[in-house]
Amino acid sequence: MRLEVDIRKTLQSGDRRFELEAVFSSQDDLTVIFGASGSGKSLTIQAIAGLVTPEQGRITVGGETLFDGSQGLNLPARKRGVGYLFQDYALFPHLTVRDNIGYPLKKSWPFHLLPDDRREVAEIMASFEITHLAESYPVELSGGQKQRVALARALITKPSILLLDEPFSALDSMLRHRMRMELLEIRQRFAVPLVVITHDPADVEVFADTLVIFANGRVKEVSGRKNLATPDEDDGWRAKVCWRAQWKKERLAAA
Amino acid sequence: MRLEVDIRKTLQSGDRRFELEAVFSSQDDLTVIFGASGSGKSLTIQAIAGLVTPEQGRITVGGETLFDGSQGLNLPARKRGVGYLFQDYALFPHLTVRDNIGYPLKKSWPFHLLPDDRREVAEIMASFEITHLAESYPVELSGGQKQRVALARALITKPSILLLDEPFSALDSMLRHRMRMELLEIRQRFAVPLVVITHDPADVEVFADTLVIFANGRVKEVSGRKNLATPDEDDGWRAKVCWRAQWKKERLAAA
Amino acid sequence: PGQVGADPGLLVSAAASLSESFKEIGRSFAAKNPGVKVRFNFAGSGPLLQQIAQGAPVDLFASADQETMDKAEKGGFLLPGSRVDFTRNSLVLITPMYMSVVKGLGDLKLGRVQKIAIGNPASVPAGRYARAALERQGLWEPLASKVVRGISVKQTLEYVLRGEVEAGFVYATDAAGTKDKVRVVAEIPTAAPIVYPVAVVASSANKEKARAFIGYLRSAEAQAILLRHGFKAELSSLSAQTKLIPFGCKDP
Amino acid sequence: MPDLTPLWLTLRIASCATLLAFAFAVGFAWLTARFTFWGRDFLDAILTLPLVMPPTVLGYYLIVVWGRNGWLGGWLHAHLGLSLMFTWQGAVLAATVVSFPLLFKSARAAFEGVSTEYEQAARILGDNELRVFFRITLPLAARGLLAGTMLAFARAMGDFGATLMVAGNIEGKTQTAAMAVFDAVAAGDYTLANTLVAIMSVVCVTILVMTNKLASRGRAGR
Amino acid sequence: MPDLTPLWLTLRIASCATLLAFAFAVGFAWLTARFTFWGRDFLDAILTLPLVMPPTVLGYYLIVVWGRNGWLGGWLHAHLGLSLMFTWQGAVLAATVVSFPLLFKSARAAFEGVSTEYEQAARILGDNELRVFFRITLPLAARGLLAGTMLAFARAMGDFGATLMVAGNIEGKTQTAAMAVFDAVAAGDYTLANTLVAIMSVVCVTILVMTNKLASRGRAGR
Ligand SMILES: Nc1ncnc2c1ncn2[C@@H]1O[C@H](COP(=O)(O)OP(=O)(O)OP(=O)(O)O)[C@@H](O)[C@H]1O
Ligand SMILES: Nc1ncnc2c1ncn2[C@@H]1O[C@H](COP(=O)(O)OP(=O)(O)OP(=O)(O)O)[C@@H](O)[C@H]1O
Ligand SMILES: [Mg+2]
Ligand SMILES: [Mg+2]
Repeated sequence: MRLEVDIRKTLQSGDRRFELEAVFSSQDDLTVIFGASGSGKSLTIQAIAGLVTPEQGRITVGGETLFDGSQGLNLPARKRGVGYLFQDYALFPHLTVRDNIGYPLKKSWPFHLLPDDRREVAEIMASFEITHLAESYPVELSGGQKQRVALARALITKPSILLLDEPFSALDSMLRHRMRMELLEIRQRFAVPLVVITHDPADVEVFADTLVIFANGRVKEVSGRKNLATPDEDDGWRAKVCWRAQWKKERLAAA
Repeated sequence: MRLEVDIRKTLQSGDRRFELEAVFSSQDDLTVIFGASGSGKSLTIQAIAGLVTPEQGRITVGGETLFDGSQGLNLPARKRGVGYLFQDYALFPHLTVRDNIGYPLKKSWPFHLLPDDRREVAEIMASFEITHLAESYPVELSGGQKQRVALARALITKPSILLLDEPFSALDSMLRHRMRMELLEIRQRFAVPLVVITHDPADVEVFADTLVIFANGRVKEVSGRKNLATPDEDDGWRAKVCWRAQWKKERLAAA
Repeated sequence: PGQVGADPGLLVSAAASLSESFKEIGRSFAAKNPGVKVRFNFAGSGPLLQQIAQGAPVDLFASADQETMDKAEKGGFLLPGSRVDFTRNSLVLITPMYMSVVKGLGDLKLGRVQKIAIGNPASVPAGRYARAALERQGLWEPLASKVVRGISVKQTLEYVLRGEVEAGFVYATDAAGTKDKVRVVAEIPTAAPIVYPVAVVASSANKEKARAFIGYLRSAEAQAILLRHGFKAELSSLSAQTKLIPFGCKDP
Repeated sequence: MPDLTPLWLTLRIASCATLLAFAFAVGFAWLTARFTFWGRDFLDAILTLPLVMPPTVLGYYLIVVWGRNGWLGGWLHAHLGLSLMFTWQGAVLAATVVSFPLLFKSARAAFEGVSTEYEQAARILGDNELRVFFRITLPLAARGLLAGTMLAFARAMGDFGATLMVAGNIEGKTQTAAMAVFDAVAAGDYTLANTLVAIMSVVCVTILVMTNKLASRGRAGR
Repeated sequence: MPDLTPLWLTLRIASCATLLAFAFAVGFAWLTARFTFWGRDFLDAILTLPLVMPPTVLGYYLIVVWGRNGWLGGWLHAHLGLSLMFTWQGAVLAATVVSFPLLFKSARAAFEGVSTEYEQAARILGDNELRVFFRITLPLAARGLLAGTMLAFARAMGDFGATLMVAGNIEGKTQTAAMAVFDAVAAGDYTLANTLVAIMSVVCVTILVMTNKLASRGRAGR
C-alpha cells in the first residue's frame, strides 16, 4: 500500500494564519503521524479523506489518485472509500448505537438492515464490547464508549484505508491496550492499512512502520521502521517518544 | 482539604440500567479517579460539581456540605465554587478564545472586561501558550488547543477545588508533561486541590496522593500515597498502572 | 395622549363604498370650515358598527344600509334624532366589457354562464338586495350552484373586472368607477330603495360639528359630488332639513 | 351544532397546502442554508415577501397570475382547459402561498443549526448529497422543521383573505371555517361565530398538542 | 409618488409590535423549552392559536377584550382614562397579537436546539439562571430567533384585518401601508396599489437583506 501526500493549504482566522505544507509518502501499512498540538495533523488526514480541499498538490492512496490540483481532480469523500475516526467522534445524535454502526450498511431504501448486515453489526459490537449499549443514544454514553462506537462504525465499511485521529486518547489503559491489539488484528484480517494520529509513544511503538513527524504545518521528519529500531538518542522523534524518561529526570532534579 | 462523597444514583436508558454508588473520601490535595470506561467516573465528579443530582447521599468539600439528600440541601452549581474541565471541553462556540477565558470574570453588566481582568486573561493565556489564538473561535482550534483553552477558563476563577475529566488525553506528550507540571504549580500557587479522572498511569504517578479506583459504578479501592509507594505487585491498581509491562509480556508471548 | 377624543376634529366612520366621494366632500367641507379637521375611517358597515359598540371615539356614522343603522340605533349608540338619509344607490347587473352572453337577468340561466358573483347575503347588503331580487324572479334556486359569494361588493366587482365570472351584482357607484372595464346590463329594481343613512354617535364629544357635517352632506354642493360618483340625490329629506343652521358653516 | 363541512374542508385544504409548502420550503431552505451564491439574501427576502402583504392583496396578485385571464392561469385555461379559480385546488394554492414563508424561514434556520461535521461523517460513510440530506440533515433539523410546519398549518387553516380571492366562498365547496367565522361575525351572529371559533380552537389545539406529543416521543432518547 | 405616511406608520407600528412580541415570545418559549410542567403542550397550542384565526375575527375578539367597553379596556378607561381603540398603540397591540405565535414557535425550537452542556458550563462558571440565559442560551439561539423575528416583523407589517378592527383606518393616523394598498385595490386604483406594493416590497426586501447581512457578519467566525 502506497500513500503519497503532497499538499498545500492556507487557513485564516482573524489575524492568525496557518499554513499547511504536508509532503510525505509511506510504503507501509502502518503509518503514524506524530506532532505537537496544532501542527496540522488533523487537517492533513482530513484532506486525505476529502473533508478539506487543499489549494494545490496531490494525494494518492494505493495507486489511486484521490486529489490532483493540477488536473482538477477531486474525488468526493463518499467515493474515496476511506474510513475515518473523528477526533470528537461525530456520532449521529439522533440514532442509537446500533443504528450508528449500521449506518453505512443501509444502502437501499428499506429502512431496516438486512439479516446479514445485522449480524455484522452484532459481531462488531461484540468485538468492541458495546453490545449492551446497542439501544442507547450517544448522549447517554461515557467518553470511552462513544469512541468505541465510532471505531466500530468506521471499521464496518471495510475501508481501503483507515484514518484515525487520536483513536485511543479517551480509552482507559486496559482497553487501550486491547484495542491496539484489536486494530492490528483487524488490519491483518481485512488487510486495511492504518494511518494513526497519536500523542502516545506507545502507539508509535506498536504501529509505526513509518513515522511522520509534523511541526508547524510542515513535515519535519519521516522515518521507516529500521530507523525506529536503532536506539540512537539523537533522533529527533526519539526525544519526543522518550518524554517519560526525560520527565522522570526533571522530576528528580526538581525534588 | 477533605473531600467526602457518598452518593447513589440510577440511570436508565431503554433497557440498560446503570447504578452508581460512589462512596469514598480523600484527605489529600491530589485525588486521582481511575477506572474502566463507563464505570461512572464522569458521573461522580458531575455530582460533585452539581451538574447531576444524586438520589441520595452527601457530598462535602473542605468541611462545606454541597449536597445532603436527607436534609434536602442541594447547592446550585454556581454557588459551589468548583472548577470543572469537561471531557469534551464545552467551549462556548459563539465566543472567541479570549472571551471564553474571560467569561467567568465578567460579573457586572458592562460588556468589557476590567483592565485587571484583561491582564489576568492575558497572563493565563500566556502560561497556556494560547496567546496567538486569542481572537479565534473554538471551531478553528485543534483538539489540543481546545483543551488548553478549557483548562485556562476553568482555572481563572480560582476555584476551591478543580475537577478534571481526563485533562490530558488530547495533549501531545511534551505538552502533557508541561501541563502536569503547570497544574502542580498552579495547585501550589492557588492552593487548589485537584480531582483528576485519568486513564494514564503517568497521571497516577504524578498526581495521586489518594487513588480511587472505580469499577461498574462502585468504588473498588481507595489507596493513599503510602500504599502507592510500596512496590507490591499484588495491589489491584498496580496491575492496571503497569499495563505497559504487561502488554510487552503478551506481545512477546504472541511473537 | 394619542387619543382621538382629545382631537378637536371630526372622525367619520363611513362605509367603504363612500370612500372616494367622502374624501372629496371632506376636502370641500374643510375649505369652508377652516377650524374643523375631518378624518375618515372607511371599512365595511359591519366592522364599523362593532367598533362603535366597543367604544371607538367616532363622531359620525354613515352606513350603506338601513339594517346596520337600525342595529346601531337599537344598541343606543346613536344620538337620538340625528339620523337622516342623505343619498341613494341602485343595484345593477354587470358583465365584463368583452363578454356579450348576459344581456339581462334571464340570461343568467344559460349554460354558458358558469359563475355569478354576488356579495355574501349573510353579511353584504348588496348581496342581500341581489338575492331578494333574484328570489322575486324565481331565479335564486336555479342559480344557486353558480353563485360565488364575495366578502364585499368590491370583491364581487373584482371578479367581474378580471373576467373570472360572467356576471355580478354591484352598486351603480361601483360600476361607475370602472366604466371602461365593465358594462352595466340592467338596473335591478329593489323592494325598498337603497338609501344611505348617517347619524351622530351618542358618545361624540363634537356633536355640534357633527351636525354641521350632516348639514353639509345634504347641501347642493355635497350632493353634486355624490352625484358625480354615481349616487342619486336623496331629494325628499334634503328639502325638509335645509333650515337647520350648521355650526360654523357659512350659509350656502 | 353548526354545519361542520367547512371544518373538514379547511383541514383538507390546510393539509394539502402544508405538504406543498413543506416540499418547496425545504428545498429552498436547503439551498440557501448550504450554499453561498450571489443574490442569496435577496432570494431569501423575496421568498419571505408573501408574509408582508395583506392577504387580500396577495389574493389580488394571485388572481392576476393564476386567474382565468392571468399570466399562468390564462395559459392553463387555453391549453389544458383548467382553471384554479373557485376550486378547492385554488384554495390550496392560496393557502400554500401564504404559509410558505413560515416554513421556509424556520427550515432555513433549522438547517443552519445542523453541524456540518455530522454531514461530513455521513459523506465519508458513503452517502451522496441526497442521502446525507434525508438521513442526517433532515432528522437533525426535525425540531425546527416541525415548529415551522405547525406554524404553516395553522396559518393555512386560518387563511381567509387570499383563499377567498382565489377560491371564492362557495358553500360546501370552497367555504373554509375561517370564512364561515368571518361571515358570522360580519352578519353579527356572534353565537354562531363563537361556536365556530370554539370548535376551530379545539380542533387546532388538539392537532398541535398531538404533534408536540409525537415529536417529544420521537426525541425521548436525546 | 404616493403619500408615504402610511409606510412610516407601518414601520413604526411593526417595530414596536415586534419588540413587544419578542419579549413575550422569548419568555414563554424559554419556559416551555426548559421546563416540563403539566399542560405545557396545551399552553404551547393556545399561544399558537392567534395564527389560526382570520385576522378580522381576531380583531373582533381583541376589541371585545380591549375596547373601551371590553373586559380589560373598560377597566383601563375607567381607572386610567386610557383607550386603545383607534390609536396607533392599539394598532401595535393588534400587530403584536398576530405576530406573537411566529416568534414564539421559532424561539422555542431555537432554545431547544441549544445544547444544555453549554448552559451547565456557564453555571459552573458562576452564572445564575438569568445570566446563563442572556449570555449563553440567547446568543446560541440567535439564528432561530432572528428568523422568527423577521417573520414576526413581516407579519406585523402586513397585518390588515386585526389592526383595522382595533385601530381603524384613519388616514395619516392609523392607516398602515397594508390598509392603503387594500383601499387602493378596493377603489380600483391599480396603479396606486401596484406602486404601494412595489414600495413596500422594496422596503421589506431591504430590511430583510440587511438583517441577514448583519446576522451573517455576526456569525462570521463560526
Ligand atoms: N477552520 C479553521 N480556521 C482557521 N484555522 C484553523 C481551522 N481549523 C484548524 N485551524 C488551525 O490549523 C492548525 C492545525 O490544526 P489541526 O487540527 O490540524 O491540528 P492538530 O495537529 O490535529 O492538533 P491536535 O493534536 O491538537 O488535534 C491549528 O493551529 C488550528 O488552530
Ligand atoms: N444520560 C444518561 N442516561 C443513561 N445512562 C447514562 C447517561 N449518562 C451516562 N450513562 C451511563 O453511565 C455509565 C457511566 O458513565 P460515565 O460517563 O460516568 O463513565 P466514565 O467512567 O466517565 O467513562 P469514560 O472513561 O469512558 O468517560 C455509562 O455506562 C454510561 O453509558
Ligand atoms: Mg487534531
Ligand atoms: Mg467520562
